[in-house]
Amino acid sequence: MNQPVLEISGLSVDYGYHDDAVHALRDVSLSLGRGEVLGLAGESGCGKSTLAYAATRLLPPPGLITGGEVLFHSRTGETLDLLRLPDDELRAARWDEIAIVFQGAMNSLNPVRRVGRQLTDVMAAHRPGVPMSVHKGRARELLGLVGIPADRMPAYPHQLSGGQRQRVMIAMALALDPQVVIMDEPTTALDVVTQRQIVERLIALRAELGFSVVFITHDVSLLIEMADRIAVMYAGRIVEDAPAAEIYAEPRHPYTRGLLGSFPPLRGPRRALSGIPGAPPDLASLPPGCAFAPRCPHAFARCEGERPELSGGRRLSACFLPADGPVAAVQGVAPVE
Amino acid sequence: MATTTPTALVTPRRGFRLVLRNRKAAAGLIILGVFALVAALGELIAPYDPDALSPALLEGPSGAHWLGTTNTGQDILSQLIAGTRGVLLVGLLAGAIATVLSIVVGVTAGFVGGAGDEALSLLANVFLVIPALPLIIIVASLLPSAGGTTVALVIGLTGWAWGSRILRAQTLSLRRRDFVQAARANGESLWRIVFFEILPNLTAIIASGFIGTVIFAVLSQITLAFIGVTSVSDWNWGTILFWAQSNQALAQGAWWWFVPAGLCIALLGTALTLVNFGIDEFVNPRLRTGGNRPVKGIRPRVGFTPVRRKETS
Amino acid sequence: MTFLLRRLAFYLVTAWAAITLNFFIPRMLPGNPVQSLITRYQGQLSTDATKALYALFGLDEDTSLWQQYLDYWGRLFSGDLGLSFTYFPTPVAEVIEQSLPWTLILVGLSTMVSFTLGTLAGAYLGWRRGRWTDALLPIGSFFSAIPYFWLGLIAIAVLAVAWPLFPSSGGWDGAFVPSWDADFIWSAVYHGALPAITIVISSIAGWMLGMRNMTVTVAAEDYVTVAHAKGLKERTVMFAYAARNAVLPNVSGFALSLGFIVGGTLVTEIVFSYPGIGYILYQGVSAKDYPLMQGVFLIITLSVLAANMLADLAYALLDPRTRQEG
Amino acid sequence: MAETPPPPDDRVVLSARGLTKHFPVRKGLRRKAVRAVESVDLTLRRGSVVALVGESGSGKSTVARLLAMLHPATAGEVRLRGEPVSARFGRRFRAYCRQVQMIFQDPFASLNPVHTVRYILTRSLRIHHAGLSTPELTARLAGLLEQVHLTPPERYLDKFPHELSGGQRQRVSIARALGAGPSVLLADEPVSMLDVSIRLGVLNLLRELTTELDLAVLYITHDIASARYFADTTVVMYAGEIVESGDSEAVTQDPAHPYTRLLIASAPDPDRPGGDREIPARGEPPSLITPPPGCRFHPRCPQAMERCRTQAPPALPGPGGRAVACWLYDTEAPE
Amino acid sequence: ACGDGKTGEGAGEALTVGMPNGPLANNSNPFTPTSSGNSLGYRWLVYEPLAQVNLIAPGKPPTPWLATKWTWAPDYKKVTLSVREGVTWSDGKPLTAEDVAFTFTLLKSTPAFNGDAIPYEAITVNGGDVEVGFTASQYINQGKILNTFVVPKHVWSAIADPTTDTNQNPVGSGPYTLKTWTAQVVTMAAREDYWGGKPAVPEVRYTSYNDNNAQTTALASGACQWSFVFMPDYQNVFVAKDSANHKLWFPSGLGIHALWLNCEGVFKDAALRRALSLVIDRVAIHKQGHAGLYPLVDSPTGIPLPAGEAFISAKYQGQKHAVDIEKAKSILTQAGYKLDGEELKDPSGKPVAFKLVDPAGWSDYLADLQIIADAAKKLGIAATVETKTVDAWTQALAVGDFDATIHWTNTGVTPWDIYANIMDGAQYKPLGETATWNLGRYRNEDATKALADFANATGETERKAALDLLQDLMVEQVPAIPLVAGPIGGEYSTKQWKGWPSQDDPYAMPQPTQPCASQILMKLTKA
Ligand SMILES: Nc1ncnc2c1ncn2[C@@H]1O[C@H](COP(=O)(O)OP(=O)(O)OP(=O)(O)O)[C@@H](O)[C@H]1O
Ligand SMILES: Nc1ncnc2c1ncn2[C@@H]1O[C@H](COP(=O)(O)OP(=O)(O)OP(=O)(O)O)[C@@H](O)[C@H]1O
Ligand SMILES: [Mg+2]
Ligand SMILES: [Mg+2]
Repeated sequence: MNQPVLEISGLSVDYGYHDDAVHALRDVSLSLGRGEVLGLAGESGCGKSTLAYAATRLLPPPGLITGGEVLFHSRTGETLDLLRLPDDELRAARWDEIAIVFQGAMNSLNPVRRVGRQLTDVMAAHRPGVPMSVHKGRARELLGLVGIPADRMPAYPHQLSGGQRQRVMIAMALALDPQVVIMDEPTTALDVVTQRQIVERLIALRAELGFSVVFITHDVSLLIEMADRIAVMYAGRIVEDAPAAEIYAEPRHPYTRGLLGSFPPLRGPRRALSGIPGAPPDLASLPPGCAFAPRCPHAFARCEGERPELSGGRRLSACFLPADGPVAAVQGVAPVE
Repeated sequence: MATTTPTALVTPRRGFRLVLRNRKAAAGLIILGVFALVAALGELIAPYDPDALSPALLEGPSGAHWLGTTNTGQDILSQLIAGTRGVLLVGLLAGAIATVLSIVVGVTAGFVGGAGDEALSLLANVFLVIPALPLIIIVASLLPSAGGTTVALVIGLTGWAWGSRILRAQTLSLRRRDFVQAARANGESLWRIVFFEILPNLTAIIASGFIGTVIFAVLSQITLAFIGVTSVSDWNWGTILFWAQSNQALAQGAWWWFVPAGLCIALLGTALTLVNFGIDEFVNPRLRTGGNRPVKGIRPRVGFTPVRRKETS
Repeated sequence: MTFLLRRLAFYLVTAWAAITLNFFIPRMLPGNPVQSLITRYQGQLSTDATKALYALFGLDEDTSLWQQYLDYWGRLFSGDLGLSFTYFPTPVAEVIEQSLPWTLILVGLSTMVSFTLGTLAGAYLGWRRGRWTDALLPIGSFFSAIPYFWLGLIAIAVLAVAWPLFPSSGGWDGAFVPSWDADFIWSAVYHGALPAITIVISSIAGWMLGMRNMTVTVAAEDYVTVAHAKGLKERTVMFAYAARNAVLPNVSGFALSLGFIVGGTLVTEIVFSYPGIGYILYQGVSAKDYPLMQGVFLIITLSVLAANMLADLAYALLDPRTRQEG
Repeated sequence: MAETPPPPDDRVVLSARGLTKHFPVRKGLRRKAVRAVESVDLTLRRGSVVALVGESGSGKSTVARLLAMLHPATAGEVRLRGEPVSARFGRRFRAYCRQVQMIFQDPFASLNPVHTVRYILTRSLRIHHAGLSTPELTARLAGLLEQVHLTPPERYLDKFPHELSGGQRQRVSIARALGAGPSVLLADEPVSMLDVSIRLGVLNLLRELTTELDLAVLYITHDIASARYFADTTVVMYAGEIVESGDSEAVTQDPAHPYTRLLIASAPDPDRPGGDREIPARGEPPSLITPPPGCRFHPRCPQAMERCRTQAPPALPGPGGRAVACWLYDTEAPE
Repeated sequence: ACGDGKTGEGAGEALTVGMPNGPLANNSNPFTPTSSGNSLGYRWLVYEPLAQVNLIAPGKPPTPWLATKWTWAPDYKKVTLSVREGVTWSDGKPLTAEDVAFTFTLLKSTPAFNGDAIPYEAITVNGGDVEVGFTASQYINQGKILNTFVVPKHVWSAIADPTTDTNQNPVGSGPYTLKTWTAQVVTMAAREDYWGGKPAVPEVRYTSYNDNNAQTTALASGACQWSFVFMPDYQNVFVAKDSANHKLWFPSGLGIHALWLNCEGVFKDAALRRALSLVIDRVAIHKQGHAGLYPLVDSPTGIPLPAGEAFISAKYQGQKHAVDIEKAKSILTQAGYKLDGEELKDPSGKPVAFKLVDPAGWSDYLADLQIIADAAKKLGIAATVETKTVDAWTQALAVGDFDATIHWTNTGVTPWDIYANIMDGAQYKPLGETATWNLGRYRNEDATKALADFANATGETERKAALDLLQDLMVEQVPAIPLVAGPIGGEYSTKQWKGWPSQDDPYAMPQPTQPCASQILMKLTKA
């Protein structure tokens, strides 16, 4: 985990090409260690998907990358600057090195192509010269890996259930033995039973194959359970980045706290839920200071005028509050009754 | 916050502004405006009485007759100007009739479902199956005199089937939308659901269908006038072409008699199509070519996001 | 299966309704074939002939409309379309048989060419959205808004008369008798070239614009982005993912337009003196030739229905989602 | 959240007995049916919240729509204060709507994008309270919005749904339902699409309304933890049938039915003891067209017995006064 | 098109005849007006008339053809025909009097074929002669009877129902036989054994174009060499393309196009009719409305010249119609009309206005109407042009629901057809009832009597007196306003073949669909 595979630094993204553009990502830096599961959390619309797409230049129009770098360090020691690669090299690197499972598997599979074809065509594109029969064998193997009988190869996407489709996508992501797998909310819209099946399969495969995972969701409880490290985003920035257990035990950023205080625990004593007051910010016109300040219970004058930087060594957070000041004080996982 | 606004479900008010902001649609609207103005002013700006004969027989464009004259010495520019009103009125009237019919049939079919749907779909299908132009010719000859209104009526009465099919499909999907169910659960009556919940959501499709029908009506009207089925006593561009053709203007080398009317039709059609682009792009935000100004150095592409580094971010 | 049976029943009812309309609409027309014939000759045929013509056409007996309708169905089931008035006493079937192939070949081929080219161009334009190629859209819409006859006549004036590259009329060179020999076929192709080109020019833009919009819509679908993310070749993404899905809505439009071929060619045939069924129908209409109108309408109705069924089938073939399992 | 004593029976507002819904579908040659809901009994009482949980496609929304009379039921009956209801159109349906209102699952889909908040709420008031004068109406509108904490009302009245956040929309939906002055609220996954933070606000609001207005609420959700927090009773559905029902705390903390256990074990939970990661069951949800014979859960059940394959278990009394549809709780038959 | 310089068999030699009649069906039944044989006119190359009647010179005796001689009974109730000898059918069998008698019998017994409604009586064969009797005087129909074509008995007697036979292998006595029939081109091959000798033109191709434009284009390019088609500015469009060879001649017979006035409606008053007639410029109508192709009718009697030269009464000999607005105005003033500012008011003070109506799409008539409306305005009459569908127009005319309209008259070998069509009281029907002729509802006992007298008279003087009276009525009462004559014309090219009928050699009608087609083809020689 000491040597990163993916290093994102200063990444900024706009939607729109003009002055009225939405600045969806601002100066985001993040690194992903080898073999690590990095959870990316944050409320809806804070830019999680944007980050995933921008890292591989897959943002649809009117997306525009306005700055930053995405460096990929391969196992062989080369370093690729993904944002500067020419088209064909980027094409070659995609999926081979970094695979993505997109939000909503329903739409990720071409509805008019057989699942098997969609699995083999990516192999054929990256491994030309290898006979088709080999690809087919591999595709069967992959489906087995995610628990789908190999005889579903000739099925069309609509003939599979949502969970099955999601697993096909995961199988596809692993087809070329990539080093990084980015998963954008792979389990929303699935019920908890299926969700758990998929997540557990993924963790097992990670252990087996040794790839790194970026796992995006706004379901914090799921992340805490499965991720090694969690980065929390708010309004296009990362506000906290720390190991999962530590974030849960001791959140530093008031937003993270609010997040953790918003979901009821399934087990254990009932506790009061704090929630986060106010509404999410408008990305097109953010306040000059800390974006969370208007909703923050601890905001003070400085927060309004100045923007806190992400800092703090191993446990990064972007807040002017002292690391164990008021936050610790309001930390009220206090049992009710 | 809403990253996925369902298509076609944007408020009309905002929609109109969006359509206007679209450059293609704006160009179309400007051309339409010019035609509308000419149609409204008509005789006022026509240099001559379009019917008046003169001794200048079949003369090419000149200072006196900007677009030349016919073989009986009538001024072609005046005919063109006088004909604009007929073309626009028939197009709009036919479009309106067909649109109303397609709404009535399509929305009802989509909304009631079951046997009523089958029957109405059948009706629409029969109208689709019977070829439009011959049907129009037949119906036009059913009536004693095929003047502008008649033609509009006939085109309107025969040209609604396509639109109704599309509206039916849309209504079917809208009917299942939660907000319709919600209105029902809230206790709204059926007719209110149809008129206040479903119809407003079809505005863009209806508008686009209306414009499509207007184009169809204009072309049909002109074709009918050209083959001499309809009355040639009211001036429209088709009548000009009819006279040009029956006097073999092209064979006589009198291009000025034949070409301008055709270009006007094409221009009007283009303008309408451009407006339709605007509506399409509004209904389907994916068709929008981001923003209204082109941006140098940025080529929006699916699959390869452009990178434009600003030194400061 | 029930699905297919229901579709079939639907088509049968549509066919019945259309054919019934086809029977009644012409009869609602004022005037009659004899009067039309006399009028057409404008004095060259003496009015004394009126009585003779009534006798000739067998219109001197009175049968109720209902009886005629029953007779019509009776004859239809025995494959008899009756005798045409315009071409009396040629059977309607013969008139149709003689003109239909020309229409089918000319308009059928040009529709297919226009569909194929338009679809390909549309896919390309949609794919290359946001570049200079977008300027082709207004140009395309201009061409699609030109009245067809106008384009045809200008084409004749320029390419057949002023600069005689093409023949101006007819389906083949009068020196030949239709047969399957190379000369005749070449002559037919040569005569068909100009009408075909004009049809393609005026209809290609419609397909192009539709396909372009669909491609743009589909290109923004997640599975296309996934295809990019998979690092597939651009061509593969464009054809196998974007165009393949974008073409689906065009397919039913195409099938429907195939059905309209039979009826929609009137203007082409007038302008190019082409021996097709559209003009026959036009003549039938102006001559109050009920049997001929009915016959042609029947053909059109059946072909549109057949095209619709084909579209249903093609759609099911192309789009696995509509296929039923089990 | 203080424990309330078990409410007496005169608090029952809406009850369903043997509610069944089969959706006809065509598959291949034969007509078949999706057996979406099979003989469901449900009781809603004033001032209390009943949570309905279960996996995707288990028929939860269908139950809600059946209760709202939006679908005709295949079998079974719905009683409002003991009176059977049947009207699906016209005045009598409207009268029913006044009593029973539904909040739809998706806040993005259930508000017509072309109408303003004012229109939506005005309609709800006008339908059910004929003859309101304009000042009265204005006052009522403001009251509704305040009730759902959309204050100041003027800021929201003339907004279109797309100008509101998800949580705000959800609250407009609730206001619309409240506008009718109902005694029963059917809330179908009112928070599934929302962020954790907004989610909390909506749920607190619902709870508040239940106590303040003495409403009966059916709360459908995937989020079992929230059921624990907000509902008095929790009902678990699997493949169209109720498999377990009882006090929320009991059902979530000590699930009795094997499916409920699977469900609770699968729910993400940061507090989960490290070793407890083993999931008791695997496999795919069953087809509702040809549901498995006997207990519908038996193919996935780790404790399935021979009897489960053939006989469907009735609701049996389980631990803590719960009803559990599982042969494991059959005390009569020795096994 | 026909022969774009490409050579089929004998193509260089072939004469291409075109007609703008649209698609055809394979039907060579000469009796049905709907057959391609009739529509294109090639039936006349197969079936020949008893005599060639020249409608453009009705005063001249017909040219004997299959009959070498004919004698009319003085009361015109019987004709004796001597059948030409040595004529063979194209299948080699001889043509006899039996065939002629069979043909007349066929016409008599088949009302569907008796298009001229001739009241046949006894038909007898007398050696080489055939005697045909009639129930009434056939003076006015003599041309039609002599124009009867003859069909072979041995073929036609075997046909079960001649009315529904398409006669796809016609057997006739004419100079050509049908070689091939295709929808676009009908090819006729010259007969070696034709009684008049082998024709010089070895092959004649009949082509049908879909409209006048296509036909004109073909004529102009030389692709087609003989036709009868309306073309605007023929000089420019056709003749100028090859002025040495491209010729056209549009003579007329005794049939006209006139402006019919509703004598029981707006035009009850003869003064108004006369005044209107006086302001209409016939030359403008001839030139602008009909592109100079429909012959000018400038005799005030409405009889086209020179065809009707022999019939014009002494009184109107040499008289020409001329526009005279002043005279028209004075006629109106005398009759009590008043010009109120720009508006003409009738004696009762009502403004005079009328509608001119003709079918939509009939561009020449409509152009005429424009000219007429323009002229009427000069009298202060508000005239408007309206169009109806053909059927609505036909219907309106039949019941008299119109003010004024352009319509044609029948063509005959005497002016009787013209006058009878316009003013025959025997054909009078009150407004609202369906009339075939006398569409203007003109009622005049003298006219009715004169028309009957002319048809039934046995002596020339009686006829002359009757016709003179009719001409007087026409000029003074103006029951309709004659505009142009019905042309029996043709465009042809002398590039390959010469010998066409022309102004200088008016031996036959130049229209290819007339019976004289065989007569013309026998005259053609290589240019
Ligand atoms: N095409 C676009 N034009 C303008 N703004 C956009 C566009 N796409 C996304 N955005 C904005 O960018 C921001 C980030 O969006 P993104 O999809 O990355 O959010 P997310 O964190 O993935 O949310 P979710 O949890 O809902 O998936 C949002 O505020 C969104 O409104
Ligand atoms: N109109 C319908 N026609 C056919 N089948 C239907 C229809 N509506 C629902 N179903 C089926 O009925 C079953 C139950 O659906 P329902 O929507 O009630 O599930 P749910 O429990 O609400 O699921 P979710 O949690 O995903 O909302 C599903 O299998 C669904 O496919
Ligand atoms: Mg996202
Ligand atoms: Mg649901």
